[in-house]
Amino acid sequence: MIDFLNYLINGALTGLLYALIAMGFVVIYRASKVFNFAQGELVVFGGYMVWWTVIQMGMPLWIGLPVAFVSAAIFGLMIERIFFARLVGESVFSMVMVTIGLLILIRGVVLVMFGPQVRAFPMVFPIDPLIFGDILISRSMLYGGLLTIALGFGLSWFFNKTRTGLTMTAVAEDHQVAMSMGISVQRSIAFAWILGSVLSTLGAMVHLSGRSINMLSSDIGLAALPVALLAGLESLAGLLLAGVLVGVIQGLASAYLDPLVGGAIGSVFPFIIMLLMLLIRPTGMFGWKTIERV
Amino acid sequence: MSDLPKGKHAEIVLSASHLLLKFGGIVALNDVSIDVRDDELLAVIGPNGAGKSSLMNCLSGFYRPKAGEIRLGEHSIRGMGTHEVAARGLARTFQGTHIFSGMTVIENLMVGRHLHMRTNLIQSFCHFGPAVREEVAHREAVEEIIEFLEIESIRHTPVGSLGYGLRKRVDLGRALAQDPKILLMDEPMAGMNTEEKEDLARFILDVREAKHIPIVLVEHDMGVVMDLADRVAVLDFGRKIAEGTPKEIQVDPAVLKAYLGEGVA
Amino acid sequence: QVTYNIAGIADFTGPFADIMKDTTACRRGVVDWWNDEVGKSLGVTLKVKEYDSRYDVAQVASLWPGIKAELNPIAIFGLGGPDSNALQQRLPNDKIPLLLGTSGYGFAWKSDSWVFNARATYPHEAAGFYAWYQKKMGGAPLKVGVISSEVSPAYVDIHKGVERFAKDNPQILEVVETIYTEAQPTDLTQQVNRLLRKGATVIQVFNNTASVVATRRALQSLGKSNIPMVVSAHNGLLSSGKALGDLNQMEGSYEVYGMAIPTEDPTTARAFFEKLRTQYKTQANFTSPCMMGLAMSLLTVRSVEHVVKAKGPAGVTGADVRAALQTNAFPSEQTFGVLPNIKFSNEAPFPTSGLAVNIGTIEKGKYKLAGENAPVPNVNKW
Amino acid sequence: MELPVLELNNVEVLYSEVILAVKGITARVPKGQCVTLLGANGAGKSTTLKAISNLIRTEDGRVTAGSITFDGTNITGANPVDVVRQGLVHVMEGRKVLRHMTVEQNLVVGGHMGSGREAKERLDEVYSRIKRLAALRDRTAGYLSGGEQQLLVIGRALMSQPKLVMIDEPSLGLAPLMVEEVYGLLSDLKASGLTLLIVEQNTRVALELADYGYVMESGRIVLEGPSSQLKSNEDVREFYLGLTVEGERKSFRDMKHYRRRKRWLG
Amino acid sequence: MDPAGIFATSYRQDQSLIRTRNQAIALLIFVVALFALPMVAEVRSVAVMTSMLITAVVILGLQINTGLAGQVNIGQAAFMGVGAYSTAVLASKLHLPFWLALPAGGVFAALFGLIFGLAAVRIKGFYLALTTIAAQILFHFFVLNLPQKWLGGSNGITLEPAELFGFRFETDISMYYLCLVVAMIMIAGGYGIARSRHGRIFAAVRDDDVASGMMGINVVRTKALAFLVGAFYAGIGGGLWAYYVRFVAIDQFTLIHSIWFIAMIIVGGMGSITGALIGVFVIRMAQESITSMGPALIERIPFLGGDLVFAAMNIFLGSVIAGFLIFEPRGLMHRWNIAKRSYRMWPYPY
Ligand SMILES: Nc1ncnc2c1ncn2[C@@H]1O[C@H](COP(=O)(O)OP(=O)(O)OP(=O)(O)O)[C@@H](O)[C@H]1O
Ligand SMILES: Nc1ncnc2c1ncn2[C@@H]1O[C@H](COP(=O)(O)OP(=O)(O)OP(=O)(O)O)[C@@H](O)[C@H]1O
Ligand SMILES: CC(C)C[C@H](N)C(=O)O
Ligand SMILES: [Mg+2]
Ligand SMILES: [Mg+2]
Repeated sequence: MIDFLNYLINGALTGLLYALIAMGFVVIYRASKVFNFAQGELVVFGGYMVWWTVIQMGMPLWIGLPVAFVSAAIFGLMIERIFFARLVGESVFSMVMVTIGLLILIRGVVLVMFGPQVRAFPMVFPIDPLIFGDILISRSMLYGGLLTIALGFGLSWFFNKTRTGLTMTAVAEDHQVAMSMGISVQRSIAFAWILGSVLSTLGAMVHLSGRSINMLSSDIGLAALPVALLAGLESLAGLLLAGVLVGVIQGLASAYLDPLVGGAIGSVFPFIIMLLMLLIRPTGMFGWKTIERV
Repeated sequence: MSDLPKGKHAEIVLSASHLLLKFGGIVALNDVSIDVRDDELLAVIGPNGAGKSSLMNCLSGFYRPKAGEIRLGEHSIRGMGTHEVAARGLARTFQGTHIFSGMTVIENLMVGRHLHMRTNLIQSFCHFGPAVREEVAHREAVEEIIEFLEIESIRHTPVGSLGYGLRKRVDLGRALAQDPKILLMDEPMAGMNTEEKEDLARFILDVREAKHIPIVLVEHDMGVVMDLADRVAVLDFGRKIAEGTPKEIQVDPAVLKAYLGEGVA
Repeated sequence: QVTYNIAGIADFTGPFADIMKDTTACRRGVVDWWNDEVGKSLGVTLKVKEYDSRYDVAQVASLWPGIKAELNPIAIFGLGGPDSNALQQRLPNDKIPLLLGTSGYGFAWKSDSWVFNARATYPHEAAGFYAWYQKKMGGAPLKVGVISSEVSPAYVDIHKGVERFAKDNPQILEVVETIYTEAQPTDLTQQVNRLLRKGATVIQVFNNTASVVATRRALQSLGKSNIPMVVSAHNGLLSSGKALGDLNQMEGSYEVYGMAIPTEDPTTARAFFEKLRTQYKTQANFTSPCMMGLAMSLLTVRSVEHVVKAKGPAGVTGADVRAALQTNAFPSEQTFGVLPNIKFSNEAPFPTSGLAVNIGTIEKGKYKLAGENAPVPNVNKW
Repeated sequence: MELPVLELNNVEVLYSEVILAVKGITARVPKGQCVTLLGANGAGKSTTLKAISNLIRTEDGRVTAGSITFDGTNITGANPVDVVRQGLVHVMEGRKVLRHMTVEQNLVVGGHMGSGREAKERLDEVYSRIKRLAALRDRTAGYLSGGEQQLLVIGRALMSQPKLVMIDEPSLGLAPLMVEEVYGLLSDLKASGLTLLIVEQNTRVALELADYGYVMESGRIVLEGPSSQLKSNEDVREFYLGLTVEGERKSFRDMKHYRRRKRWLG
Repeated sequence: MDPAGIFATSYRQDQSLIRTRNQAIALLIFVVALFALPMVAEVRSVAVMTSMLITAVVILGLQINTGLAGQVNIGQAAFMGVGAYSTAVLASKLHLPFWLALPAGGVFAALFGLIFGLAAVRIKGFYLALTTIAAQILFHFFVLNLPQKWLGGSNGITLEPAELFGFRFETDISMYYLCLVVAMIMIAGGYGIARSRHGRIFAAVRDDDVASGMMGINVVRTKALAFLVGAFYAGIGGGLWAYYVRFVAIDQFTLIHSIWFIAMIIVGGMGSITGALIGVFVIRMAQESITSMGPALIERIPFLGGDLVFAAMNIFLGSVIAGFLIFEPRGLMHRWNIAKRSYRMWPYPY
C-alpha cells in the first residue's frame, strides 16, 4: 500500500516534470503554430547555460540562474532572428521542418561549445528528500511540480485571457489572418522561442538538479511528447492533467509490470495511452477540435 | 428550351424525409423533407445559417442526420460514408472552394473519373498495358468536359493559382467527370459577376440538356434561382417553410419575410 | 621503411563522444611510440586515420568500403557495438581484423571471428567482480540491484548476461531486480529505494555515466551512500566522479574490467602512459577510456610485430595480423600491464581462458586499486 | 476630386516569379469616400488589395513595379503590420475569422494595438454598431453562419480604428437580406467618415454605395468613373448588372451562346 | 514540361514521362552511367552509391506517403527496420531465398505501416506526425522484449549473403548492382504510382480529404494504402540493407534515422519522385563529403582534434538543412521547375 502510494505520488511528480518540458512545445505551438522538434535540444542548451554559469563560472545560484535564463532567452531570440524572421509568410510547414534542421544544428553547437563530456549539474534544489512516514518525495521533483502547476495555470490565463496572449493565439490560428490584422507574426514567434527557451531551461533545472548533463539529456523531449499530445497541442492547463496521468501510469507500470515482463514496458506506456486517446479524441483531451465545414 | 416537358418529372431520384440534425444546442435541420425528381432542377434557398449546406451535407453523407431517411433511387443511403454515396451516383460541388489545389486542372478532373477506373495498385506500379490504356481512355472523357467548360487553356495549370471563378468551374467539371446520376451544387455562383453567372447558368442548362441529370442547387442569387429552377424549397432556421414553383415562392409571404425582404423582387 | 595503414573508427558526435578524446589520443600515442621505438628498427611504419562513425551502424557500413579502398588497412581500431555489427559479417571477406578496447557482447560470441575484443564480455567482468567481492564480504551470496536501460541493445545484452550468470551461480549472487532507465534518467530515488528494500547490497550500473550519477544521487538522498556501486570502463569512477562534482562522492564504489586500473600508483601501465605523454605528446587523461585505447592499439602493434618478425617488413596483410592475434599469446609485460595475459582462441572474439579482472575503488577520496588479477569464474553463454 | 488617401501608381504584381497578375494599374481612393473595384474572376482585384496590404508576400508574390502611397507615405512592399498600424486594414476574401476563438476574442485580438481601455471602448462601440455580434459574443467563430462571420470580420477590422478599410467581396455567399445588412453597415461606416475600398462582384449593391468605381479585366483597369456614370455604361449594364439594353433584367435562360464571347480586351 | 514549341499530339504522349528524344537519350546515358559506375569510380563512391540506392528506396516510400499523400511520417526508419528484421528472420531462420525474403520483408513492413495508416483516418496533421514516432518506440520495444528466439532481441540477427541463381552477392560491386536493379524497379514503380489513379487519389486526400470522400474516394482506404505503400518501400529498403550489412540490430533504425529521412524529402522537395531522389543524393553527399573531409582536416590542423572537427560538421549539416528551408522552402525540385519554366519563356522575363 505504502509502495503504491509512493509510486503514485512520484509518478505524478514525474508526470509534472514531463508537463513542464511539454510546456515548451505547447508555448511555441500556441504562439506560432510551429511544432518544435528541437525541444529536447533547447532543454540541453538551457541546462548547459546553468552548468556554465554556476559550475564553470562559479557564480552563486542566485546570480547564475538568472544569468542562465537571460542567456537562454537570448538564444531563443537568436533562433527566431536567424531562422524564422525570413520565413514569415512562408508556410507553417517549412517552419516546422526548420526545427528539424535546428535539432541537428543545436546538437553540433552544444558539442562544440560544451563538449561531449558528462558534466556535473548544479544542485539547484537540496538533495535530501522530504519524508512523510514511509513516503519519500524528492525535493527537486516536488518544487518543480509546484512550479509547473503555477506555470500551467499562469500561462493558460495569459494565452486565453490577456490581450497579448490572445494576439499570439491568433498567430497560431493562421499566420496570414494574423498579419492582416496587423499582428506581428515575427514578434509572436520571437516571443514563443524566448518563452520556450526559458521554460526549457527551467525544465532542465528541475530535471537535472544535482545530477548530470550531456547531449543525451535531450531525450526528455521525447518522453514529454506523449504528454503534449495527450493534452492537445493548444492546451496549457491541460498539460497538468495529462502529465499526471502519464506519469502515474508510467510509474505504476514500471513498478509492477517491468519486473513481470523483464523489460522496460513502462516506457512504452505513455505512447500507448497517447495513441488510444488520440484515436478517441484526435486532437487530444483539450486541444482545439478541427472545425470542418463544407 | 425554357419549358421542360413536365411529364418527365415522374420518378423520384433522391428523397429525404424528416431529417433532423443537431449541433450541440443548434438545430441545423428540423424535420426537413425534399424530393428530387427525374430531370428536374430543385433550388434550395434560405437565409445564411438556415441549414442549406447542412442539408446538402446530409444528402451526400458528410453529416449523419439524427433522424430521418434518405433514399437515392431505390436504396437507402442514410448512414453511408461520403464515398459510398458518391459511388452510387451522387456528385456535388462545394460552397467556397474545396478543390485539390496542389494538382493541375486535368488531374482534378481525372480524380473525378476515379470511380470509373479499375486499375489496381500493382498495375499502377508497373504502368503499362491496361493501366496506360485506361488512363488514356479516361483522359479522353475528361478532355470532353474541359472542352465543354471552355477551360482548355488552363489544362495544365495547378488550380491553386487559379482565380475563384475558374476554380468553381473546375469544381463543376470534377463533379461532371463523375458521370453522376444526380448533382448537388452548393452556391456555385457565389463570387461571380453577372457575366460569369450567365456562363455558368448556360453550363447548367447545357448539362441538363445533354445529360438529363437532376440537379439540386443552393443559391442566393434570386435571379438565377427564379430563372433556372423548376421548383424551389425554402429553408429558415432549419425548417422548410415553403416549397413550390418559382412563381409561387416569389409571392409567398413567409419567404418574403424570412429571405427576400420586402421590396426585393 | 614500409608504411601500413590502420583505420581508426571513432564516435565524436554520437552517444560515446564523451569518452572518445582519451580513447583516440591514447591509441594514437601507442602507434607513435611503436613507430619510433619498435617499427623503425623493423622497417615498418604504421599510420592511423580517424573517421567519425557517430556510433551508427549505417554510417560505419557506408564508410567502410571507402576506407578499405582508400587505406587498404591491415587492422581497424573500433570502439564497440556498431563497428562489430556493421563489419562482423564482411571482414572474413575483406580479411582485415577489427580490434576493440571494449568488452565483448553475447551477440558477438561466435567462433572464427575477425573481430577481437581486448577484454571478455561485460558479464564476465561483472562476474569477476562479484566473485571477488563475495569473498571479501564473507562468502554469503550477494544481493545485487541492476540499473540498466533499453535505449541500447548493448545494455540489454549486459544485464541479460549478468542475470544469466546469477541464475547459474546462486551461491555467488542474486539479482534482486533490474531497473530500466532512460539515457538521462529522471529522479531515481524511488527505484533505488525499491532495490534497497529488496535487500540489495551492491548496485551495478554498466550503462552510462548519467545513470551512475543519478543512482549515486538517489543513494545519497536516501542517506545510503555506504551502498557500493559497481561500474564499468566506459562509465568508470573517474569520469563519473567528475560528473558528480568530485571523486569523494564515489567513495566506496568499484569499477571493474580486464585492463589495468588507471590509478596514480606507479604501475607499469602508468609509466608507459607517462612516457607517451611526455615523449610522444599524447594529450589525454589517464582514464579507463584511455586504457581502452591503449589496450586495442597495443594488441595491434604487438601482432604486427609478430608478423614482421616472422615474414619481414614487406607484404604484411590483415590476414597475417589476424593469424598473429590468434596464434600468439600476449603476456602482460608486452602490453605494459595494460592488459593481463591474453590468449585468443578460435571460439570467441575475446579471450576466454585464464581471465582476470582488476578492480578500482575510491578510498578516502583517492582513486585506488582494490583488487588485482581477480579470477573470472566460468560464465555461460546467455 | 478630393485628396486621395490611397494612391496606386502603375502597380504591377508578380506571383511565383512567373505569373503577372496585375499589369500596371493606377487608381486613387479619396478620403471619406467609397471606391469600388469591379471585374471578372481572375481579373486581379484581390491581388490588387493584397498588394496594397502587402499580404501578397505570404503567397509568394511581390510588387515588381509602381508605387503605392497611403496617407502620404510610400507603403510599397511595406511590412503588413506597419500598414495596419498606419490605419489601413484589409478584410480578406472568404470571411477569415479566427475559427477556434470566440466572437469576443476575435474582436479583442482585432483591437490589439491600442491601450486596454481604448480596446474596451472600441469593443462597446463595435457591439453597438453591430448589434448582432453582441448577442453572439461567446460563440465560437468557426461555427457562425456566413453572414455572422462577415459581420464579425468587418467588426474586427474596425477594432483597430482604421482610416481606410479594404473589403474583399463582402457579399460573397450572403443571402439578400444579409447583403442588405452588411451594406447597411458599410454605408453607416461611410457616413461616419470611414474611407472604403470595396472589391465586389455584386455590382448593383456596390455601385449603389460607392462614389467611384474601377473595372478591372486581366490585370488592367479598363473602365473607371463615378458610379452614376458606370451604372449607365452600356457594357457595365450588360455584363455586370445583367440588364438588357432596355434596362430590364435578362433571364438566365435566354442567354445566347455567342454573346458570352464578348470581352473588352483579348 | 516541354520546351517551347513542342506539343503533345496524343494523350498518351501528353502523359508520358519521357517526351522528347533528347530526354530519352539523357535517361539512357544516365542509366548506362549508373551501370558503368563501378568500372570507373573508386570503391568508396560505389559504396556510397549503394547506400544511396538503398536509402532512395526508403525515401521513395516516404515521399509517396508524406509528400504525395500528405501523411507526415516520422517512423519510416521503424518501417524499414520491420522490413529488415522480417527479411533477416525469413532468410536466416526459415531459409527463404533472397527473391522471396526481400518482397516478404516489404509485405511485413507494409502490414506494420497499415496500423498507422488506420490511425491516420482519425488522427491528422501534427498529431499524426507525432503519433508515428510511436512506431519507432513500439518497434524498439517489441524487438528487444519479444522472445530472443523470434527476433534476436538484443543480439540482432545475422544472415547469409543474398543468392540468386547460384550467384552470391558478397562483394561491394555485386551488391551495388543488386541494389541498383532493385532500386530501379522501385523507382519506376514510384513514377508509375505517382501518375496513375492511385497517385492522384493520394494527392487528392492530401489536398482535401473531405472533398475527396465526396468524389467517391474511400479516404480510409486511401490513407491506409499510402502508409502501406510507403512502408512497403521502407521494407524493401530494409531488406536490401539487411543483405548489405548482413546483420540487423535495433540501433540501425532509430528516430534520428527517421528524422534524416524527413530531411531528405524536404531538401529534395515534397511530393515529387525526382525530388526524393535528389534529396537522397544531396543529403548523403553532404554527409559523406563531411565524413571524408573530416580526417583530412584533422591531418592538416591536428590541434583541432577529431572531437571538435566532427562536432562542427554537425553544425554545418544542420545549417544546410535549415538554409534550404529558409531560402528554398519548397525544395530543390521547385528551384528546378522554376529554372525550367524560365527556360521555356526565355527570352521573356515572365
Ligand atoms: N459542423 C458544424 N458544427 C456546428 N455547427 C454547425 C456545423 N455546420 C453547420 N453548423 C450550424 O448549423 C447551422 C446551419 O448551417 P449551414 O451551413 O447549413 O447554413 P447555410 O444555410 O448553408 O448557410 P450559408 O448560406 O451561410 O451557407 C448554422 O447555424 C451553423 O452554424
Ligand atoms: N497565389 C497565387 N499564385 C499564383 N497566381 C495567383 C495566385 N493568386 C492569384 N493568382 C492569379 O492571379 C490572377 C488574379 O487573381 P485574383 O485572385 O486577384 O483575382 P480576382 O480578381 O480577385 O478574382 P475573384 O473574383 O475570382 O476573386 C488570377 O489569374 C490568378 O490565377
Ligand atoms: C556498453 C556499451 C554500450 C559501450 C561500449 N563502449 C561499447 O560500445 O561497446
Ligand atoms: Mg451554406
Ligand atoms: Mg478575389
